[in-house]
Amino acid sequence: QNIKLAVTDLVGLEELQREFEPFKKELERVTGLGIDFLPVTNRTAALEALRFKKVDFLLAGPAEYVVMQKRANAKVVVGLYRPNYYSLVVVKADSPIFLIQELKGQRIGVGSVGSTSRHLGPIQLLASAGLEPLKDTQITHTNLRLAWEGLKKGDLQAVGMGRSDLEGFLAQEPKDQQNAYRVLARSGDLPNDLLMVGEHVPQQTLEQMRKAIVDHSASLIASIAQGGDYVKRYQGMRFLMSIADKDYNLVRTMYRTAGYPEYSEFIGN
Amino acid sequence: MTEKSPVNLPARFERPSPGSLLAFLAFVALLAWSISAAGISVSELLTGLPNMAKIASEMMPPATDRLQPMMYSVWVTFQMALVGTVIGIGISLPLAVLMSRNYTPHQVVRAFIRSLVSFIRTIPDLAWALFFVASVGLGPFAGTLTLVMDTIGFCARFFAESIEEVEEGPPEALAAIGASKLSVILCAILPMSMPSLINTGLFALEKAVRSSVVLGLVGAGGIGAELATSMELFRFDQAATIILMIFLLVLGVEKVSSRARTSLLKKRQ
Amino acid sequence: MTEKSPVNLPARFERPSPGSLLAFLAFVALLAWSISAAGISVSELLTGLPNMAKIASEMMPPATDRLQPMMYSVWVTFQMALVGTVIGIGISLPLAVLMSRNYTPHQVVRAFIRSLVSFIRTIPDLAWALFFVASVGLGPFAGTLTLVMDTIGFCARFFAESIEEVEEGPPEALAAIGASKLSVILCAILPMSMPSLINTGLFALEKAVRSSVVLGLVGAGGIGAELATSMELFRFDQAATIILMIFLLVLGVEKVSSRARTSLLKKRQ
Amino acid sequence: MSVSINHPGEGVALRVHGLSKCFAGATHPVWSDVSFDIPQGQRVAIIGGNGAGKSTLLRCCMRLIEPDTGEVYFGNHNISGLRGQALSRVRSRVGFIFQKHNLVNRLSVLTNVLHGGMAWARTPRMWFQGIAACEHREYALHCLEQVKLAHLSKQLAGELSGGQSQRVAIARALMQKPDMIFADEPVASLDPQAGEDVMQVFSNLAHTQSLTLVFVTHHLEHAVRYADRVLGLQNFGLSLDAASHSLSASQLRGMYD
Amino acid sequence: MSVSINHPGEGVALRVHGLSKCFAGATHPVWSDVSFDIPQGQRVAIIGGNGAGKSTLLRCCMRLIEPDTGEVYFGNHNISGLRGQALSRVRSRVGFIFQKHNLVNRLSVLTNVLHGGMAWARTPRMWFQGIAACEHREYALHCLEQVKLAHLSKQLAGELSGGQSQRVAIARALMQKPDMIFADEPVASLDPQAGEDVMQVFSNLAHTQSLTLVFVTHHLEHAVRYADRVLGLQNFGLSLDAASHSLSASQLRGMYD
Ligand SMILES: Nc1ncnc2c1ncn2[C@@H]1O[C@H](COP(=O)(O)OP(=O)(O)OP(=O)(O)O)[C@@H](O)[C@H]1O
Ligand SMILES: Nc1ncnc2c1ncn2[C@@H]1O[C@H](COP(=O)(O)OP(=O)(O)OP(=O)(O)O)[C@@H](O)[C@H]1O
Ligand SMILES: [Mg+2]
Ligand SMILES: [Mg+2]
Repeated sequence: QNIKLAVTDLVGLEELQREFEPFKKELERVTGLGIDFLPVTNRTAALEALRFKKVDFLLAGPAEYVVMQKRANAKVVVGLYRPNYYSLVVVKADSPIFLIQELKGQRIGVGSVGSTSRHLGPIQLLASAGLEPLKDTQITHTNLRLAWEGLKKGDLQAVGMGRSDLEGFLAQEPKDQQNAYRVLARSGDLPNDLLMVGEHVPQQTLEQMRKAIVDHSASLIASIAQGGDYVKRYQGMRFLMSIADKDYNLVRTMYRTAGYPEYSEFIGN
Repeated sequence: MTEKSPVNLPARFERPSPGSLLAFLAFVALLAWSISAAGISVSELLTGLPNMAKIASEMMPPATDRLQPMMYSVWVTFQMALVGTVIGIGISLPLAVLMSRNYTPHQVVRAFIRSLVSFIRTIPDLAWALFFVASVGLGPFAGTLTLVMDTIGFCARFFAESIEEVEEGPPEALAAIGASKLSVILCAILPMSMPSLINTGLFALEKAVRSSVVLGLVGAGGIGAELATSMELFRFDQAATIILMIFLLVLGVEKVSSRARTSLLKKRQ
Repeated sequence: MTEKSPVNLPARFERPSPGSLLAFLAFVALLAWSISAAGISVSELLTGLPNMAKIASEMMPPATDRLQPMMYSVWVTFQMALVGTVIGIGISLPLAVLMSRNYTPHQVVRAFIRSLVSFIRTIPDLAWALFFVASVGLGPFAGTLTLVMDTIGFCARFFAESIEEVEEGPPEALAAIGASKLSVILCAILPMSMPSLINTGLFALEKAVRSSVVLGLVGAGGIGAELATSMELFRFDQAATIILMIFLLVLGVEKVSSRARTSLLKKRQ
Repeated sequence: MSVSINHPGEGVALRVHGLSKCFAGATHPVWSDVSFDIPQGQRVAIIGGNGAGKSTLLRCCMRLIEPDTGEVYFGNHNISGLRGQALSRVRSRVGFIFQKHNLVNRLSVLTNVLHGGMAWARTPRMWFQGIAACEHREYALHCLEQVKLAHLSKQLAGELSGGQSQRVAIARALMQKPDMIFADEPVASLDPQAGEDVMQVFSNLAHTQSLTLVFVTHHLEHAVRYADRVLGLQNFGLSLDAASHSLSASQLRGMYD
Repeated sequence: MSVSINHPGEGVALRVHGLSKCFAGATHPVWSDVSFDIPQGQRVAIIGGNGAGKSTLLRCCMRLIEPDTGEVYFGNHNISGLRGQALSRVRSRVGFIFQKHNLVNRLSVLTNVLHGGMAWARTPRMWFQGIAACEHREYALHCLEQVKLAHLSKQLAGELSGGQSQRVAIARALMQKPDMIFADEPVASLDPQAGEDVMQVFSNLAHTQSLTLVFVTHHLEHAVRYADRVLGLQNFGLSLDAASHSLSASQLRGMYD
């Protein structure tokens, strides 16, 4: 009997969506379980699958975890920490805006709704600077690449994104343009990605999985990084054992700030 | 004419050429292989029906809390879809003539335009959106242009098909009169293929409304973005409302246009 | 027959009824309003062309680093698309007959099936994916089912249109013979609308290949997920490769099928 | 009017009573209040100017077009009240040869003829000659032979000449083994010899199998020679109903002035 | 063969030389090596059995179907070598009445007739009667009057009876003000009176305007009465070419045995 492991919406881990074979092999080897590895490009589908017990494990981001807690009782197996996982608000270098408060009344591009580093993080940055993002600014949800073009053309005054996104954009700009953008604000590191397990999975399987990951974390991470060019992205990654639900209260706060209070109830309150 | 020799019954089937027999067998084998690869299981589908019902029940009753903004979005979407479709149809008609088997000025032109239209279709919406955002910036114009491309990819091909399927007698008669190609197209091909052209055009309009997600991507608002957000946040009741609204819009357009069509087609020139 | 009275020229145009005149004016007004709302500006488009070229240059040369896995994905996608389309067409044909103006058993049946098919079309892919994920889990089967629904929404409608457009003489002749409706459909309608049916079916196959993003939604892999990921990683050179591959596949299918079609249509029964 | 009054007696193959038809949007009716009885085995020619409504009359009798008023009886069956299977059964007894032939162009000649067999064998094997029973295929070929077209049985119907496709339409009607034939200008596109042959075939069937024949024609000689009775349509109604032996072709020419 | 040899002399309206045609997949040619000259103003009847290739011959002359070999001259123009505008110009001088009429069903009768005017006025105003010049509309109506159909000018062509649509096709050809008319069984669906009228109109044009008339017919009386010369197609070739005064209808019947 194979276990089903789905992966979704890991910003910065997109490679894993298509080059998962080494990781899957490694995970099978260390856990001794057969694994059906299912990369899913949409988190809604992945979460519904977990809720309807069609998937056993789900590797997802913090925003997914919060939603999943609300919709079904998923447990955490391990967390996945990546250094330099934070949100930015970027403006053009020649922009007159130097304080985040100056974004009041401006048009700001962010990623699709519910993305931790591209939507929730940047919104929270605005909020912590004292703005009311939904009232004081015009938030435009879009594909970030489009937002980037919009920033260049001046349609948008600022764009919220993750750290790795900015690196990706800059790498594609011509040399003389790479210093044409300025980080207006950056957040602290965001909560961790994590591996969730559906409530229907026997405790024993869960333990088996958790133990295997703990014991072989180095080789598993190495296997993710086997994508050649992308090795660098995954440097410094590690698995974390002690994940508490309250670590994600930050994300719940972000949901509230972003205007989705339904996902902001703190567990245990 | 009047061969009196006893005539035999024709063969029941013409013996297929070895080539076509081989091609046929290859197709059947491919299909069988594909079906087995698709993991089709009717029993699984049947046992899963209750889950489907559960999701459907989550859509009931459709949410009414955001009715007004949604209605506005639908309206905006319809307007942009209308413009995109009208422009797209205008461009498609000459392309269709150029790429139709019987009215192309030259086979090379035909092959080129056909491939071009196929190519336009193959390029995904997001890529078109990117092109247009880079050139005209975020906003309704970029969205409309994307819809125009969508419409061309679809309409040019189906218009060409309609043109090819017109019964050849009447156009032949006009050619025998010495009418120019343009006259033949306008006086015979166009009236004769009119019902089919109108149907295709209406479908294109419907398609544009449905694919309005791209309008959201380029920051032009529209109902597609609303729908995507509802789904992302598991507000299936809101999603249901939006789907119903689009459905009603589509039905309404069909009603109005089927009336317009009957009165238009009856018109005696 | 032989009225010798001097006959006058008919009016150039029939006076339109006040209702239809009003409807026409309303349409023109709506269109004008929509066009102004769409913010169309040709000059902007022209000045933006260099930017477009720049984006296009980002796609050149297409990346070859992932050629092999991409080719595999294309193949898998094609297989699933084929299965989905074949099943979808099989279901569409009877639906099309039931919803066609002239062969429906009853106007109520027609209205119902028509609405049903419109509704199937209106429900977005993601919603179908959710339904099927909930019932059959993540994987190719859910993806295939989604493609089946897509195909039904498209084919049933266009098949019905083809059926309605068949010249009425030959079916009338079979009806006069006393043939059953089924016989009329199979012996007259089907052969006469065959070219159009084949064209629609091929387009549905192409559409399924192109819309293979949904396969990614449900974790069935395929080229759509590759494309989405490439875009997500802002690797437009990879995206270009994928688009080209899909394009070649589509061209190939068209070539093969246009051959098959000519030989099929010539066949003498 | 009660059915018992209109109900035709023994031996009446077709009764038309008070039939009227006006196309939507037309100022005049095509014709109105047309009534006649045709005994079994009679050969009737319908004549009239272009647009007098001959084709419309035949169609209305079969309810391929709905007449506005009036009733049509085939034997004892009032066709106006019938639907579905029952309507099909009545229609299947009547071979209808259309003015525009109405063949299925993309199928072979033999298949087109075979379709006539659906009148008496409701089997899917009548759909295509490739799957039909041997005796049915042979009978279809026999019908083709009667119109001298057996050598073209493999050709596509869409690739025939005008006269050839009319002959196929005739063969299809023969294939029905009908009790009655409605023929709308059946020899208009035929060469003179073929025209005579076809009219002869019809007449023979009328004599030997007491087939009832109703044919529209513009050949007045044919009307006089091959019909027992001539009906004339003119001025929006039935203006002539006479035995053909009382008429001559030149007399009939008066109809058209 | 060099062009100078085939080039027709003064007064030859149509020269057909060595024409052959075999349809793809057919075992026999339709006909081969057909040659004849038609002087201007001559009225020529083409007769032959169904499938003898009469319609195909007319089509090949106009290059609506490409013949396999041979040449066709209209006056001095070798139509085989022409393309585009030049081909159109030659075709525009010939009115072609098709066996299947080939009207545009969804347009009105008057518009269909008006289309014939594209032969001499290449203006977009010929496309629809609603936008045509007044004198052109009046001329179209005049052509309709010649076939006694002026009262139906508003009707849709698709709603005509068989004979009516044939008349519209004839009116369309008249609208062309042609030098030559190719008529493929122009009176097959017409009632006797209308048939005579139409043949009379053609004959008058031949006399008064020295119109060259080539018509296919199965009415042997017409062939004898309205033609100066009769061509017969049989056995895959031209088997008869004689002046009509030397022939009688009953003699011609021999062609079909
Ligand atoms: N669908 C239609 N809509 C309106 N009018 C029609 C329609 N069909 C036929 N008509 C008209 O009805 C009249 C009778 O047509 P019908 O075809 O019955 O004539 P017909 O006697 O068969 O003539 P013909 O000898 O030319 O075949 C004609 O004037 C024709 O224009
Ligand atoms: N498209 C085609 N493909 C193959 N054969 C054809 C095609 N068109 C016509 N034919 C054949 O060519 C022959 C001549 O046809 P054509 O239409 O010229 O005859 P016709 O002399 O006009 O006969 P009719 O008097 O019946 O009109 C016929 O045997 C016909 O079957
Ligand atoms: Mg008629
Ligand atoms: Mg012919």
